[in-house]
Amino acid sequence: MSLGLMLNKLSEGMATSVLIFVLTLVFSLPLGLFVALMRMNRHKVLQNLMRIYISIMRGTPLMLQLLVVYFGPYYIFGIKLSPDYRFWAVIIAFVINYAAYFAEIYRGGIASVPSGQYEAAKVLGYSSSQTFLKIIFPQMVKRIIPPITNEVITLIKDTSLAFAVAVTEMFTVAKALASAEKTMTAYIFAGVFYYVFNLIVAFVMENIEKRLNYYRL
Amino acid sequence: MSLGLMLNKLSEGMATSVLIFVLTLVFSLPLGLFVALMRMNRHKVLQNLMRIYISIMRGTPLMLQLLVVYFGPYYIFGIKLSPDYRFWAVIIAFVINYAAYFAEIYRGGIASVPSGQYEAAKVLGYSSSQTFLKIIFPQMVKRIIPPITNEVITLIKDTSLAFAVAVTEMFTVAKALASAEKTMTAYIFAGVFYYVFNLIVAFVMENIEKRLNYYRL
Amino acid sequence: QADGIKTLVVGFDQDFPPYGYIGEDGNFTGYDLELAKAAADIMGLEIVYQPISWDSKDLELDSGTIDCIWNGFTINEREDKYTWTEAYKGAGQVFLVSADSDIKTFDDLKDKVVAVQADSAGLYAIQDEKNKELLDSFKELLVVPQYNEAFMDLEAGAIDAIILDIDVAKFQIKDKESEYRILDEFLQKEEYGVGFKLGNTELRDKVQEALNEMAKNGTFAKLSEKYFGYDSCIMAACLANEK
Amino acid sequence: MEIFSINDVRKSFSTQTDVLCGMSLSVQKGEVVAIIGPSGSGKSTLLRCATLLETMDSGELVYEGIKAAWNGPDGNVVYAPEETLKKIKSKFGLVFQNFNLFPHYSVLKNVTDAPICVQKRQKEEVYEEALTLLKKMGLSDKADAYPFQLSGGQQQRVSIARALAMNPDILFFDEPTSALDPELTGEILHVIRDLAEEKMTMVIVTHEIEFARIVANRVVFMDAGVIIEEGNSDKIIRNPENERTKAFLRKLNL
Amino acid sequence: MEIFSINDVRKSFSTQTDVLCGMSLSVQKGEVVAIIGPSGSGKSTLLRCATLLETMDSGELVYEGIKAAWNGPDGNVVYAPEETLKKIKSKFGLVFQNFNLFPHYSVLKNVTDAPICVQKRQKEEVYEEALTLLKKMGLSDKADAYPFQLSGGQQQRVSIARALAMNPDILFFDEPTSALDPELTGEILHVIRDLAEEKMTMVIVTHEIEFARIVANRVVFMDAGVIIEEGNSDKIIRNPENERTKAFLRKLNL
Ligand SMILES: Nc1ncnc2c1ncn2[C@@H]1O[C@H](COP(=O)(O)OP(=O)(O)OP(=O)(O)O)[C@@H](O)[C@H]1O
Ligand SMILES: Nc1ncnc2c1ncn2[C@@H]1O[C@H](COP(=O)(O)OP(=O)(O)OP(=O)(O)O)[C@@H](O)[C@H]1O
Ligand SMILES: [Mg+2]
Ligand SMILES: [Mg+2]
Repeated sequence: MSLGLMLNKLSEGMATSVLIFVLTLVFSLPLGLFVALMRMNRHKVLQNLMRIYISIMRGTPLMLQLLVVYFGPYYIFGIKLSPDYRFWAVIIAFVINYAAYFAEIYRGGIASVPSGQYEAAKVLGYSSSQTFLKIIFPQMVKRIIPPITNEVITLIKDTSLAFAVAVTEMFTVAKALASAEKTMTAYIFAGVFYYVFNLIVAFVMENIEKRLNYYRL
Repeated sequence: MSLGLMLNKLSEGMATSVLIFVLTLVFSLPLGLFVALMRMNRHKVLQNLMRIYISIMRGTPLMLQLLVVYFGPYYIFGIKLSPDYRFWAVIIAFVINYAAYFAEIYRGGIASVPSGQYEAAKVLGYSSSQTFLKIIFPQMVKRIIPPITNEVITLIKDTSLAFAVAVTEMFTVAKALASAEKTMTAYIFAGVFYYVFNLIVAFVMENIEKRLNYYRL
Repeated sequence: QADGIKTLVVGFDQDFPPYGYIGEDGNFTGYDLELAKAAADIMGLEIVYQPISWDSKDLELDSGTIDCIWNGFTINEREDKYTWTEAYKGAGQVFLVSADSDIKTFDDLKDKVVAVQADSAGLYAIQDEKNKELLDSFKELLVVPQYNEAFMDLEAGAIDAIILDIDVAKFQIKDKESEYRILDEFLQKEEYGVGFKLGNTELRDKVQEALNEMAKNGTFAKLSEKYFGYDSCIMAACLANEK
Repeated sequence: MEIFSINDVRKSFSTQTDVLCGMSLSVQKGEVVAIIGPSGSGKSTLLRCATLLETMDSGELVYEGIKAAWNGPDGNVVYAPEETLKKIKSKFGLVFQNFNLFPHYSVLKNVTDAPICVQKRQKEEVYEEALTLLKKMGLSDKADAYPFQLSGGQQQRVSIARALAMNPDILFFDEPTSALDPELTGEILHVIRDLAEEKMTMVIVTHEIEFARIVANRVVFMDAGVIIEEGNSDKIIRNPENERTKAFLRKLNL
Repeated sequence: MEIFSINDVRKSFSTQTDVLCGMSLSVQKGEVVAIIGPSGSGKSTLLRCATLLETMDSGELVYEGIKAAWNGPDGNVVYAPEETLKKIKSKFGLVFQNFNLFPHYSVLKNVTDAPICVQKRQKEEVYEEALTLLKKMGLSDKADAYPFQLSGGQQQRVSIARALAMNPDILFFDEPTSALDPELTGEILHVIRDLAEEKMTMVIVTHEIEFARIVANRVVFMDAGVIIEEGNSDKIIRNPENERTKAFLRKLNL
């Protein structure tokens, strides 16, 4: 197989991987925040509901969750699966899984903002949502960049799990090419791709971290 | 296959999984701290070395790292591999990989301890290691429990990657049993095992978190 | 849509040359995939190649997202778990060793480390009751995730032999015949068929009919020659042809 | 007109019981009340209960006739519904003992954000007012600085400006001059006096007796969670009747 | 004997230049020096440079004849090697303006930890001394409390006790009485006076002029990063010569 063709094949897989990555972040970062807030809510019921949700999402393999989200509608409700659903099942499973991890990071970040900040906001009349969005959230972000980066980087690699429901992303393509060609070339390209992807993510996150250094805690 | 035999087989796998889990934590938690401290060191060389180390560890798949650690000695140095080395290769690869993730979490935690704490310790004459161990570390721990829990829980699931160098842990056993029997029984047992393992970890971590609530930031 | 009415959705493992893999032109190809295409043409169905994760093959088949598994799929030990076509290819499990190895017969495998791929026909063969003695004579049976790693292990000297499918073995050591050697004796002979969801005899029958047609018109002989260098078809229709 | 009253308030912490033991305080419109008393006597806790930062164990809290909290039939304190509390919150302001500035906002933003976002006032108007306030506080050149770049006294002045910018009906100060030099104390005094002339109602916890005497109409002397003595500030400070008050004030003359 | 001197120190921050512009201060053994001056004049920055928390841009820093920093040939400041600095660090103590207590240590541990771990002193002895100190500060019942459970004044007293427990040769105080009531101010005054009698050398930044006058042998008046006037405390405070000092002190009489 020509190198050009191989790269072409790989880049199709890359597009899928990147799409999964971007969509997962776009939805799970806000969803995680929402979960974290409910987890820290005073209502015990809501709190425990979120505790269970987080426990299930973190406590079972993502691959299993993928299978459940994709095959669930058929096995539970007898709905016939459309091929388009494969991709969306991946997105749904990734989003609800990552939201749980992000939620816990947010929770740690929120808890480490000193109580004086809440009190100052309360006395100034900020509503709880304003307090959160304007006062707590920005200070939390500064504290949680490194663990968030960890998860985001894990996500890059987790995209390869999408193949559990036969969505052929980057890594699957590389594996297939490697075994067809009996050479490591495809793997090397895949490795470079992952590594560069990671470098970009790390670079972006480090920049955000630096930007937030304009103030000190 | 009788249920008893199945459970027997699974429990052998469990023992391996748990051993990998425990050994990885025992070594990577302190190693990560060490890496974080070097990463935050004033010496630019050390700092950049750690930056590269973290970037490689997080930027390449753990499975690849496993293969390199296991096969590296032969392919690079021509050392004949002993079968015992498989298990230790897994531990080494897991430890150096997880240390990188933990290091970044520590770094975030350390950075969010207010500078006044360092100043107070400095003026009181604490050496930098005392300052770190007695003043900064305990306050950091309180802030990083949730993201550490995230990684520890990911580790539980990552133990299944050990199979990349043919160490048969829990999940591999379950998979083999499931496809041999074409029933889900083994998977269900595996799922329950993972879930309970996760619950225990989450419970322990939540307890530590509660214990640390005796003071406020 | 996998309904077996307009389309024939074939589930296969794309990492499994020469049965199913990515060809020189970047499209899926392989012995089984070409057979499937020929069968679909005969049935007047549109062929859809659906690469699947081997771990999810049962879920895919049961939920109807694929019509069949057609992928060097061993019938032995799985007889009553799928609805099968007639076996169309003979194969078997063999031992692969380094060219300079002193292992010549099964007896030489005593106290050796032998590797086999997880969830493979080779693994089930060696774990079968009738091979218990042989298995017990090994120093260790190592289950590896992929043959790739087994080959690396063999090269690194961590293992002494690999159990694998004869055709996979031949494909893997192509151009490297001086480095590897296949033991003459088969560990187990086995047969490949096309697997359908248990009870889906309707589609199975249609495919079987097409296969019989292909046996008659020489498609089998031609494709088998192309991929294996000999006519490997063992279906009754093929054998009848020869006579 | 009574702007604020807290009646028979009791408050204990798990590790320190009876921080407030049934004290009452009522403030009329335009009054400036100074609260003095030894460290740990519960002054900050009183302000925190009054500003809803701490819940009382029992007692009544009223702002301009609207009840924020009262004793329920079972003796436990009942707080008004969220909506009422929200209305009440707009009536008071608080200057914290430890500032609690927002570290991620510049000085100007610390002062202007709440008026703009909470009170929905015109941006231009708020900025103008804030700059005037900062100038009054001698902080004109610090408008764009961040809290970590300020000296202790500068931080304290920003926090006072932040509270004043909200134009509350009643302002609580927890030691507004503790980090200020005498020069600035004098200036803050002017600010507070001006406010008093504009009929701003204020409750000021302070350790500076002279400051209390000059700025307050009424002085309240607290000890161990109760009011020991209260009255006209000149009278209390110059001629206290209670022995405890006398002992406390005697230390003034170092 | 000269215990401490800082000479011609200059310090700028990126956002605020010339916070210290070439000022010098020398302290003899047993002397108590009070530094007064308006907010933002650089008092805290001076203490931070003296206690090695901030590096000077240029200048010389000497403790008991040992140089901690000096101007290198290229005009840039050079600090002594780590080992020398370590020795020097054991000579001084600092009480912070914003306390900086260790939140995860109880009051007693805050006070005893450094003597035990840094100075390697006997546990029993340190505990005994610490309890005596806490008693002096009126904190006997707070030994087991955590900082977040303390009032502002209580936190400040703990931070003073923590510095005193180290028995330094020279003690720097950054507004030690800013959160204290007059009663406690009086008590801290006694503590500091006792220390002065034991020939403890002290440098105290304070806003309480009376406090400065009584406790200090010498008063230094700083403004805008330079010393405007210094001398005998009675003289400076009662009869200042410089116009700026006069203006500053005039505000004292509110
Ligand atoms: N969160 C808390 N938990 C436990 N005890 C507390 C808490 N807050 C305050 N206290 C205790 O309540 C008492 C009164 O504290 P408060 O802060 O009201 O004193 P204060 O009069 O403001 O003193 P200061 O003048 O020193 O600021 C003190 O003994 C203090 O230790
Ligand atoms: N980290 C910093 N970055 C920028 N500017 C700073 C920093 N620290 C202090 N400054 C500025 O330096 C000047 C002197 O500050 P310093 O804290 O020394 O004042 P001070 O005399 O102690 O005042 P106060 O009596 O209010 O405590 C102030 O204008 C302050 O804004
Ligand atoms: Mg107070
Ligand atoms: Mg200062």
